[in-house]
Amino acid sequence: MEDKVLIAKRVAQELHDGDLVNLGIGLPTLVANYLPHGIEVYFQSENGVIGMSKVPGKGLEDDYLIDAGGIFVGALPGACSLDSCTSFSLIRGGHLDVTVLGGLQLDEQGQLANWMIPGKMVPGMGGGMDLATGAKRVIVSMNHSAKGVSKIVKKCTLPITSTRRVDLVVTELAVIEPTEKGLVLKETAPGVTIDQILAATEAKLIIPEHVGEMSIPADL
Amino acid sequence: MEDKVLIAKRVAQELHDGDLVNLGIGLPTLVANYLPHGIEVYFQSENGVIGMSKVPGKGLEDDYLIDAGGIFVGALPGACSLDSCTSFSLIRGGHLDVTVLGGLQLDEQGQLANWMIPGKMVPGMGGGMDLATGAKRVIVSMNHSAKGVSKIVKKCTLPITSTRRVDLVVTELAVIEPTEKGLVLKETAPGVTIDQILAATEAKLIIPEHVGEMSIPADL
Amino acid sequence: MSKAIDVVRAVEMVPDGASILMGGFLAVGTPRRIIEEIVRQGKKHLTLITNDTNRPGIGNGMLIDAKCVDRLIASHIGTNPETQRQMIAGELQVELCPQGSLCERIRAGGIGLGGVLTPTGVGTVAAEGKNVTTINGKDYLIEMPIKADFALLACRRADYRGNLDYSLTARNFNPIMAFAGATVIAEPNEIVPIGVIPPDDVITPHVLVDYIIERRSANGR
Amino acid sequence: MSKAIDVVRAVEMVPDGASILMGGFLAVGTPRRIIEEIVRQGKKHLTLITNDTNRPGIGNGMLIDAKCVDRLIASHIGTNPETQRQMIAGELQVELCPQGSLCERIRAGGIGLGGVLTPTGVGTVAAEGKNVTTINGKDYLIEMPIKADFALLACRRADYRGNLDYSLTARNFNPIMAFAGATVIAEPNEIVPIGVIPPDDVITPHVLVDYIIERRSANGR
Repeated sequence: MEDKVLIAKRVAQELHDGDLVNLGIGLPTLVANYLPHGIEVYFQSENGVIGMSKVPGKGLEDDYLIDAGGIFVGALPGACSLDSCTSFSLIRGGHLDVTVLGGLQLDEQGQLANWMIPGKMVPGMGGGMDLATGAKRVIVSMNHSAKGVSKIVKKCTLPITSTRRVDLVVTELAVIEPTEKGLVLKETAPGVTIDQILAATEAKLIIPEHVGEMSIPADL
Repeated sequence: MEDKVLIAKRVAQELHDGDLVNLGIGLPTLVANYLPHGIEVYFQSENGVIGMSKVPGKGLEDDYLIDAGGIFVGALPGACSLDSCTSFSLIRGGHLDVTVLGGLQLDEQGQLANWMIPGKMVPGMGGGMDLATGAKRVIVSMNHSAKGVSKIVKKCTLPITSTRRVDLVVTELAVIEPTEKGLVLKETAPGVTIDQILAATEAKLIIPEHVGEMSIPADL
Repeated sequence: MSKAIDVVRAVEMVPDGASILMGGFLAVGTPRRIIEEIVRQGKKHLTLITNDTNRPGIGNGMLIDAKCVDRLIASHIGTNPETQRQMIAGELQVELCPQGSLCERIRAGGIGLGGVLTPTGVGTVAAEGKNVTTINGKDYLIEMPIKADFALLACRRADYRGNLDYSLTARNFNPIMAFAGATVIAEPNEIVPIGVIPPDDVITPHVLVDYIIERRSANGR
Repeated sequence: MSKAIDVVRAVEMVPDGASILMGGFLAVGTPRRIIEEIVRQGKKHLTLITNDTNRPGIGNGMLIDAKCVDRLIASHIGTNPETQRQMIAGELQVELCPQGSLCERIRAGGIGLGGVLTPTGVGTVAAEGKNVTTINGKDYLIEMPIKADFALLACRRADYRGNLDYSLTARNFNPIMAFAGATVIAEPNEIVPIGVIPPDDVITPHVLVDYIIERRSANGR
């Protein structure tokens, strides 16, 4: 299984029936493809819609319906339109059940850096700071390393997105839960050993007595 | 002419075509009956409608359309519904052209007291403080005196509604403009002398060289 | 899972001592069946946050009559002599708040702001006990956010999923309060299939609504 | 008096150096005819407050290409390399603001609040140079209100009087900005008779709208 597919499938297991969910641009977007059977979740795009779907067929695009990445999307029955202020009121007021964000770095305090590389990439934070600060549950989905360098670090060297501790991190190697005491290794990816994870991780990981293996339903 | 009719007719002369107007409960409500010919103004009721009118006939009341005094009203074509937050956003953001408020006292600083008499009447300020503070133009319409006691006073003894200086005061005796220098007598009511006004007023009035007489179009 | 709930069971969820945001302006846009059921179940010691208490015997005035409420935050109580009587007698604690500030405080509570910086009330008795801050030479009161255990709303229509719309002045505080209640219960005049309220006409998105009060028999059916 | 105005005359009202709030998210809900006319008239030294600058050649990206803008307040410029180039070259002053805070700042400007107390951005570079206040043990940034000389909006329909509605994600910043521009100009896709937009479906009330851009020929008529 491709790394990003594994990550998306594992993150999807975190969603529950009825959840309002916002998926960041890039890797997080894939999560929508692997929803567990029998649950209904509502996807928000922060530019103003709840109930986003794929465009059901070529030529059916609506000029006035895009996602936050600027891609044409569709909407399901029961969708609703929101102005930007109301959309962010949901995000900032704790009404968004889950946001899945990409990451550049995640540190031992559970703080995320995902929006800028000084002197190199200054795109602006868009809605990222609001999502990372306001969502009920923040899940980071990202590759464990970039060009051989661990993205799970002792302390973020890149500008952080929020001081808020994220709730879960899913990489192609591991599921990690940031806690008050530090980063706890919760699950290993199929075929990956704890030692391999430790070797690939700059941050200190707390290894509990039982570390499970990522479980992905076979039919997904 | 009845005092309150005179006051309402004179206040109505202050409205301009296209104005968004909020009329307080009681005497101010009468203003809607005497609009100058050829102008269209839009009446807001702060409980959530722009374009309020009278109910056009008995039996046509809508259970869900009342004014801020709880009276059934109608609406004109082009009306719009507002939630309370949006309605007060118009008021507080300076988008309301004119509010006409009743008064208990008005003092030399142009400050209005109109919402409570300690130990006697504590109804709550409702939207009064927002209107008196936020409207572009605040016009006070009230009787000059109550039980022989001037309501135009040196300094309000009742709790004020706002520190903001109101823009105009219309009574059955006079039109008075509060300014930085004090209360300026602008007009006398028909048949009323300046001396009569001075005798009926506790506050110091500035009498300019020319004081006009209230002019009400004959056909109103 | 259906959000429909019987009004009796809905009100059974509200414990004595709960804080309640209640929509409505002079009983228009007020959840009447919920109010009647709160009275019937004899709830006590409630904190009620609402614009006004209407008149005795009508709308949320019934909650005052039945002494369900220990603490009231409102902008206006002038239409209800019983509210004033209980306040003066010390039976009911009343906090009066300018109506626009009340809106903004509830909004702030519902969307996670730390407070509201408002010019309304500065220099008046409404400022007593509150902090004032000066920004660019102008004074603003810092008004505190309001949240509650429940938001009890009235609406025109709810679709099966809980999207809501409203009629004219019955909208009032309801959409704002939908953000600020930990549990949100809406009492619709009509329940309609998904799609009957088009996306652009939804005022309160379904994700804010936890329960919809079940239909009451109409049309003899 | 009709609010209809030709796009050329509308843009002639905008002086060089003006501040402009412009609706739109990645060119959806952006007033395209107004933008093209600003470029054609060669406006200079504008302050532009908008969510993003889209891509070169499209939407408000055209204003960046044509160097109409000296100062930009936005939440995201990652889609427009020309904006980034001008920023790095010192030709364009850019203030980046979290999108939700940008919404609230514009709202605060439009409705007379002194600022916004927001948790978003606390402890990040977005907090640099800003005051922090602590309320009930939690830190909040004090973000300043935003107003502008003009709000240039796009909408689905305007009725003769200026009531506006919007389509799906083309709504975005437009309704908020309608409160915060000293002069508000809306570019509708359609102009419709009064009453076509029912009271409960009006999103932007006509009293906020000063001008409506006149129809462009359609249907060959």
